[in-house]
Amino acid sequence: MADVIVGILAIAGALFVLLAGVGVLRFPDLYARMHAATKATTVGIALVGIAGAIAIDGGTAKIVLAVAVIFVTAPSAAHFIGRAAYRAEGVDIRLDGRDDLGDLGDLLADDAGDG
Amino acid sequence: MTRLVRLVGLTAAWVALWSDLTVANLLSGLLVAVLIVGAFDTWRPGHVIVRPVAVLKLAGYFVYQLAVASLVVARTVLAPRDRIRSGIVAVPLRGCSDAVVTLIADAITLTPGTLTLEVRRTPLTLYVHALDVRDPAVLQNEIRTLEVLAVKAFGDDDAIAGLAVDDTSVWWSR
Amino acid sequence: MTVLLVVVAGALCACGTYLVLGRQLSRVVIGIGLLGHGVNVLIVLSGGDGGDPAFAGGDAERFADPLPQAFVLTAIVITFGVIAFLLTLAYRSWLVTADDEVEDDVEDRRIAREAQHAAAEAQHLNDPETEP
Amino acid sequence: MTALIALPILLPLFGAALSVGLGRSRAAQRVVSVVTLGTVTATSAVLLIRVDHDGATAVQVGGWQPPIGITLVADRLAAIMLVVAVLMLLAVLLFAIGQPGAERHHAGFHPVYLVLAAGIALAFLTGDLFNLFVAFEVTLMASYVLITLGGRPDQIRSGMTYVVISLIASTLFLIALALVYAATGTVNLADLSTKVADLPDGVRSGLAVLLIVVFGIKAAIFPLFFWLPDSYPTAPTPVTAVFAGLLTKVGVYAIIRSQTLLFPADTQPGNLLLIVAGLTMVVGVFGAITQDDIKRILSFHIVSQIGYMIMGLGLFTLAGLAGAVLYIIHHIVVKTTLFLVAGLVEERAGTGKLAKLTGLARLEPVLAVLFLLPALSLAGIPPFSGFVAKLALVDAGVTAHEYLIVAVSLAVSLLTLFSMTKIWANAFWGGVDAGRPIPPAATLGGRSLMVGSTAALVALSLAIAVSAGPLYDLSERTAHDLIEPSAYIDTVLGR
Amino acid sequence: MLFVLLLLHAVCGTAVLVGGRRLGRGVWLLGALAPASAVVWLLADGGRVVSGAGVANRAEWVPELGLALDLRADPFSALMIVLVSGIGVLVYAYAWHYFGTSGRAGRVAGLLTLFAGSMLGVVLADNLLALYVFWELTSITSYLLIGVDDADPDARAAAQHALLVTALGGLVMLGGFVVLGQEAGTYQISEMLAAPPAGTTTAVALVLILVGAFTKSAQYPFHSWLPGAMVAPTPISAYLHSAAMVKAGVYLVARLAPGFAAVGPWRPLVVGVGLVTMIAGGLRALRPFDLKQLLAFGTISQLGFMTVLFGIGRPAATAAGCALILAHGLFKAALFMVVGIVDHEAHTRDIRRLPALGRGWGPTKVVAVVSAASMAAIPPLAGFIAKEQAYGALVDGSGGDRVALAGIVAGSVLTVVYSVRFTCALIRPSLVSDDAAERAVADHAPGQAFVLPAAVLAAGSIVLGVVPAVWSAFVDHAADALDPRAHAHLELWHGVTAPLVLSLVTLGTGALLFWRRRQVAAVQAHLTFPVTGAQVYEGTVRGVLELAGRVTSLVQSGSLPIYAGIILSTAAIASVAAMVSGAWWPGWPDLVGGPAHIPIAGILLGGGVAATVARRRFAAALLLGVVGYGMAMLFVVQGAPDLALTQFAIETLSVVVFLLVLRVLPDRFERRAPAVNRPLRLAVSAAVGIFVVLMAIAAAGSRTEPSVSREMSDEALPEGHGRNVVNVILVDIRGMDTMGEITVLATAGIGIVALARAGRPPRRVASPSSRSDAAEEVGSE
Amino acid sequence: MIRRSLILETTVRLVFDGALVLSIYLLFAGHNQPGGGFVGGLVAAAAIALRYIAGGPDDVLSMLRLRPRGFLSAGLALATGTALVPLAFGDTPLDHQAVEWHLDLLGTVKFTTATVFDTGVYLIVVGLVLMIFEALGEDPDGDEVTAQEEGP
Amino acid sequence: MITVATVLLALGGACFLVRVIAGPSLADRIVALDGLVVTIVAAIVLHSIRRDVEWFLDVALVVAFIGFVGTTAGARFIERRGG
Ligand code: NA
Ligand code: NA
Repeated sequence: MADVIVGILAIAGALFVLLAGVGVLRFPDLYARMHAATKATTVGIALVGIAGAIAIDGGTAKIVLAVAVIFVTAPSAAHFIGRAAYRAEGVDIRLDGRDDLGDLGDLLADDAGDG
Repeated sequence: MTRLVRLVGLTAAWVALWSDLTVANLLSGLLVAVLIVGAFDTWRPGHVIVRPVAVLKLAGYFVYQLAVASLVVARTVLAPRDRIRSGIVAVPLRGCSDAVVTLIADAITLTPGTLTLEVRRTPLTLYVHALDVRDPAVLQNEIRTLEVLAVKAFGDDDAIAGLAVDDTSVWWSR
Repeated sequence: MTVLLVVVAGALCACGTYLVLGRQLSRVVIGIGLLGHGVNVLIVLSGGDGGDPAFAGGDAERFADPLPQAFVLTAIVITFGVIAFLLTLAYRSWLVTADDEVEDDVEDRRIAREAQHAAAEAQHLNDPETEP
Repeated sequence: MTALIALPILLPLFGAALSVGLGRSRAAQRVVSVVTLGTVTATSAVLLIRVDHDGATAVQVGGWQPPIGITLVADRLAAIMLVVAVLMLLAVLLFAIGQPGAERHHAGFHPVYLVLAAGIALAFLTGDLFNLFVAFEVTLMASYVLITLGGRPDQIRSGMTYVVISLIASTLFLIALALVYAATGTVNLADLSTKVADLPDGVRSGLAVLLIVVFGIKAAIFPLFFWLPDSYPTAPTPVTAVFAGLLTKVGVYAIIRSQTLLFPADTQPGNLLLIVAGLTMVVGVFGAITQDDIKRILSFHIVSQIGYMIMGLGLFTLAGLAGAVLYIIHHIVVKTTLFLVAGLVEERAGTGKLAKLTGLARLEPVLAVLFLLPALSLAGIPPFSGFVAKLALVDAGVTAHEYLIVAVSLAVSLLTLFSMTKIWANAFWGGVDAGRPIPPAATLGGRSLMVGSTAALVALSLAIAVSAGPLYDLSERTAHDLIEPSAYIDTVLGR
Repeated sequence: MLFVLLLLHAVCGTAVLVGGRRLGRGVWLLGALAPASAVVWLLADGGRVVSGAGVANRAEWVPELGLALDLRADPFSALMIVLVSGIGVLVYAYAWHYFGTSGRAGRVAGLLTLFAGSMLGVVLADNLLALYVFWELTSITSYLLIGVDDADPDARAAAQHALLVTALGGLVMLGGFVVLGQEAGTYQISEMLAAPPAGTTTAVALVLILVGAFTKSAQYPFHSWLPGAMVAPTPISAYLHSAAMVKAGVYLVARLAPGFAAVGPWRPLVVGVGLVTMIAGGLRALRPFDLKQLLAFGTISQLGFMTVLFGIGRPAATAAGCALILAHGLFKAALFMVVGIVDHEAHTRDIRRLPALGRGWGPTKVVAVVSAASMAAIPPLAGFIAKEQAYGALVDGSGGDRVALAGIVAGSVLTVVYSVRFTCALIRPSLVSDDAAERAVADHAPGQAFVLPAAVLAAGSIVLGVVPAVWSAFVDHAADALDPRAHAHLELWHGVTAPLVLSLVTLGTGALLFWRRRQVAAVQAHLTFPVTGAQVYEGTVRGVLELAGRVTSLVQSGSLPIYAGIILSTAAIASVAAMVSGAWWPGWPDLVGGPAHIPIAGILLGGGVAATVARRRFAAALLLGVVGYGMAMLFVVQGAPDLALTQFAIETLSVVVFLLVLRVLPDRFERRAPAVNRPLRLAVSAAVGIFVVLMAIAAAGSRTEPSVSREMSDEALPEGHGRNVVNVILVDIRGMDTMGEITVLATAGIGIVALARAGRPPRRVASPSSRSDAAEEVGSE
Repeated sequence: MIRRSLILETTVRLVFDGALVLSIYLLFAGHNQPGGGFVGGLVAAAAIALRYIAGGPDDVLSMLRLRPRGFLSAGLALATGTALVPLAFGDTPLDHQAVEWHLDLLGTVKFTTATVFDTGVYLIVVGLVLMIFEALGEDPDGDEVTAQEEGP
Repeated sequence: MITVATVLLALGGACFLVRVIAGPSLADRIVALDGLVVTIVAAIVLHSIRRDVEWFLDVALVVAFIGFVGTTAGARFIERRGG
């Protein structure tokens, strides 16, 4: 029984990773790819992690830690890439709606570092 | 409080890494934690206060959002359609610590269709990329909900008090 | 050792060689990196086919050979140090010459040019024997 | 004995650790370096005496029995190389301290120099093929740092050449290691000695040639040496001197060790080595006589003379190997000395270009003597050490009826003399150029130390000539060990 | 004692060199001390030597190589010592005046003494290798002496010319010595001559040795350095290039001939070369207007004469050679001294510009006439005695000897001609010079003391000629020492014999030729050989330099990619070629190890190829990182968690370091002309790939024994106290590797800081929270 | 000039502490489990790299009590010291000793000198990476420092 | 079932790999590499499940952390130097 649960979770997780991969491959611009990559992989690793935590004796804690690390870091990383790409030249970014950040101009430069 | 949270967290991580809850591991973990906290006392993201019940609420909301996000992504990947209007929206927050802002921003990134691109400190504003910006109010509500849950879970008293202030007009007027 | 992995090792070495034969140091560094990877595949393969991680208490019969692993570890770390140094060299080269190209040796080129002309003339070797 | 073998490696490393920490105080760094290398010199000398008397000794590092653990082995060859090397390192260190240059301006000089010493010592003493690779890497990394110390554009350029070529050599070494381990399952040299013999002969020759190439790059043999004259001359003088004297000889040592121990006479490609030796001599000396810069001339001579050492190995007779060993001893000292002299010339005249030098013999008679003696020795002129070493090789060649290589070695000897007289006639002879500014006195502060250490090396090379008899006997005993490696193998494997 | 003499030369010479200017004229006293001591020793102890008992000293140097400093003084050595040390002392006396307080006096005196010591060594050595040692020392000291006026480019070139030619010969000779020594089983000359080897190898060795002798004694075709060496100050020429050094080759021929003259090529070679030299040198001596050049060619000619006498290996000829070598030393040194005096006082030695030598030149002229007459073998002078002996030795010989005799007579005729020419140049220069211009009168004459040494030599020529008994026994013993069959009985008057007739014919023909000198010159103009020795030398040097230049520019391209390509293809091709020359192919291994290998291979190949073709630096770095991740995954499936951990961490850090550097470099790889063209690059790459694959399969397929690491797995816990075998290997079993590895890292750290920050101020941290030490410089100041 | 990010810096500070715990764990666990001084040091180095990426070189150098060179010196001294000490007792170099204590409360505590050696490795890896940042971390245009000086 | 999951994961990894190689912008490559890192973590967990060993979980943990370092470094670079 446990094997089956582990298998289903693993397949589901792997499926999400595959989805993310397909998204990254198919989506037309960077931000769209990021939407796919960040969310689906995080979910995918969570599911695989649960599977692993069940299946591997004595491995639960480490898997939890690993998944936690991804949960903490993945969105920050996505934010950081997105922000950098926004400024960088040569990145295909399609903003057909509004762009409040662009309206802001260089104002941010002054206090963005004010962490 | 912040320091205690750090110590406990690091000790817990140590014990988890050894995957063996023994006195020796606890003591050595505490030692390591004390050393690290003492050696690198450069924590700047502000006070961290943990309110367990509120944390659980936040977690529940977040997991729900994540699940939705996954389905949304799955749908978009499998049946791509032209996105109507994607764009970047400024979302003002009320005052809270760096840690909580980060939490909110990260959560936004993991929820459907949104991605935090930038934070402005004064006035505290998140710039969020959304796949669909036709109705910013929906976005605002989601983020407002998230903000409230997060501040209640980890914010200090001042931040919670600040939630009462409604300064919607500041950003919505645009 | 399997054909697939040996070919992978060979291919990585070939790719690395191709880059090493270039002129730009940053490319040469990539080449050195690829060569390093190819060689590491080779070393791992030199221990035979894989197996269980070698931890005392396990079935030693099924262990992957731990010695090549130690070799590879040493090789990886050394390669890291060297690559870091090489990159610094490229960095310095950029600072002082605004290029990371490995130029030809100036003196060699000069000697080669001179060899075109009469080499002996520069040597003051005229015999002082005077003809009456 | 254990300590005697371990200290030459560990003490410099420990000194390097201290030296890194003392980065702010050059005086303290100097004390550490001199004391360390002085101690190592003493222990190495004792080691040589004892090894010569009692035979090879092995230390099993960490107490692990071979072939599991790494074995350090001091046999005659290793001990000789070690003693000569640390003597050079010590002398050049003193020179460097006297010279206003790399040593004074870089906190990294002393630790890296000590690391170089440790690497060289490890290369000589290790009895393990993979550990030899590590020793090479230690030596190389230190040499990368030393050759680029200062970061001038020409140093960067030559540094790139040196580093990249060395990396290719390291890569090939690793490939060879992988192949050796794949074929035998061991990297202990003594253990390999017995296991390599059981390999199919094709595989064995392939490995033999590959190892010759790997070490040959380092040793700078034909056609693998072209990088050397492009890279050595730009480094600071003490660095070039040590490189010239020692680094190529580490490669030669490795070739001798691997060929005698792993691929003995019946499989070693003797004729190939003799051809390589001849080409190395000739092409190297041809390069030398076309150059116009003292250090470049000397750099090409390094190459040319590696050919003599390879010749001794290629003959693969007792006399040939003995000649090679004696030649190595002589060459290390003389070559190091000549580069120090070249440094003194540059120091004095501000250039090493022959076209711009003149009349140094009158300006600096001491310098002239310091050049002339080792230069004649380099050319194999009697009664200097180079003559005895050359004679030993010629004698061995004639005995082996390899007349062609003997003829080549004698002809190259003449061209070497030609090259030395070119330096002498252009730089030391000639009218004194009154227009040249005399270097300010401040830079001559440590001059006596520089000249003194150079003179000490000249004296050492004369001492080698005087005691050539006992040294040749020692070389012959060493050669005997190499031809009959069973004692080495038994010592390592504890049989 | 012999060692003491040699040592004394070394000490005195060195002392003079070191003392230099501070000693003033004392340099000549101190310098002469050594050769004078040799003379004194010979006088005091010489009886023993001359009587044939001999004095031998031996010192081992490298016994295993047969290299011993064996010295042995026999009567022939004694004769040579007379030349080397005796004339040496006179040369010092002469040089005292010649150089005065010149700045180079110290150098010349010191080097002369060192030379005298080396030359003494040559004639005393009883070991071929020891002889070679001293032989080369004379070459080196000669080099330094010829170049003593080093500001003069001609002097430098002449010095190098002399050195290269004699060193060439010396090296060839060394080869011959070694071969001969191995044939004979000894390098000891006396022992070898007692039982000389024969055969083809010996013949080859002898030819090699003779090349050395010919170069040293300026025999054709190696003679051209000697006229060039005349740029040296005259005392040096008088000593090295007439009395002493050039006799070294003759000496060697004399020593070896008794034992080896019968061996194959010896006699034709030596006699042929000697005759050619004698006649050609004599002819050349008829032409120069420079008196020193005249004497130089005369010397060459006389050296040829001596070579013939000693080399022909007839006892009587040997004895004649002994007489001639001494007589020649006397007259030739005197003649050189005379030229030096003329040059010194009249500031020219060109016949066409010589002033008339009037008042005060009498003694000089007498010396010149006597010595030249001795040279021309006019009775009753020493030269005549020697030549009579020579004619007498060959006149009864076989066909070959007759040819030699004819040649000698012809050469002697020429000797007469140039002797007369020389004499006339000093007494009636207009006779031998075309110009009719009025000659100035020399404004000052040499002092008595300046002429004295030459006068002593001239007196010697007279005394030995008039009273042959003075040296008859001496020469007899010397000849006997060379060849027990050889005996000399020197007499002024033998009666009317064939030799006397020949002597008269010689003198008469010589006088005739001098009388018809213009016709002779006209004939000679048509006889000139198309190339001179100097041109041969120059051409050889130029050719070698040109060849060297070509080879060097071919191999030394200066281009790193080419060097790398050569090295890599050598490694690949040579190893594989060596491998396939024997048994090697073990058969194909399995195709794939497991399903997990396929995606990993995909990552490695895809990433690798993509990194290779990437046009942007950052992309290439990132793709290299991808390959690294693939490697780590390979380590995971192969069962190497430690490796995987390290690989992941290192690969990421590598990418970070790449990024730090790439931010200053351009985004894209510029397209530039490659040093190695693309097909060649691909070929080398393919060769390396194939080499790796073939050798790996062969190596792995030939494994028969299990790896040593099995024991490591068993011992890790009990002995290494750890479960993680890899870690136990790293920190314990192979801790030495790890030690080296961290040393590499530490060194890299130091180097990176030193390199990146060279020439820049130390890093400072602006943040107020920083401590002072954090701001301190790290790798460079 | 570095454009700092509040979100990134906060995450980095959170992760940084954890990464240090992880690195020390890897160092000490390495003898019996995957890990060891190298990996431990590399993880610590990566944590430092993270701080550098988020906060620039000064953030890194200002948080350290020891100069980068100090890490190298200490690491090399520890490692070579471990190799040298056995010589004093007549053992071969690098002959590691293990001691075990049986304590009531803590159970069995095992310590081997191999850990000291591994600590040396750890320190050197950290030191190397710090030196890399010191050497290459500074913006070549030099305006990073300026930006910091004007900052808080 | 684990095999099926592994195959799916491999396919996902292949997608990321293609994007890393194809780009076109550096930002795209970094995003894809980030995805590849997560894929690798998942793959290691699946491998551990299949072999039923815990030794590789440390690897997974380290990769999870270290991937973050690489991604942020890349992002910092493109911010300065363009995508
Ligand atoms: Na200095
Ligand atoms: Na010059």
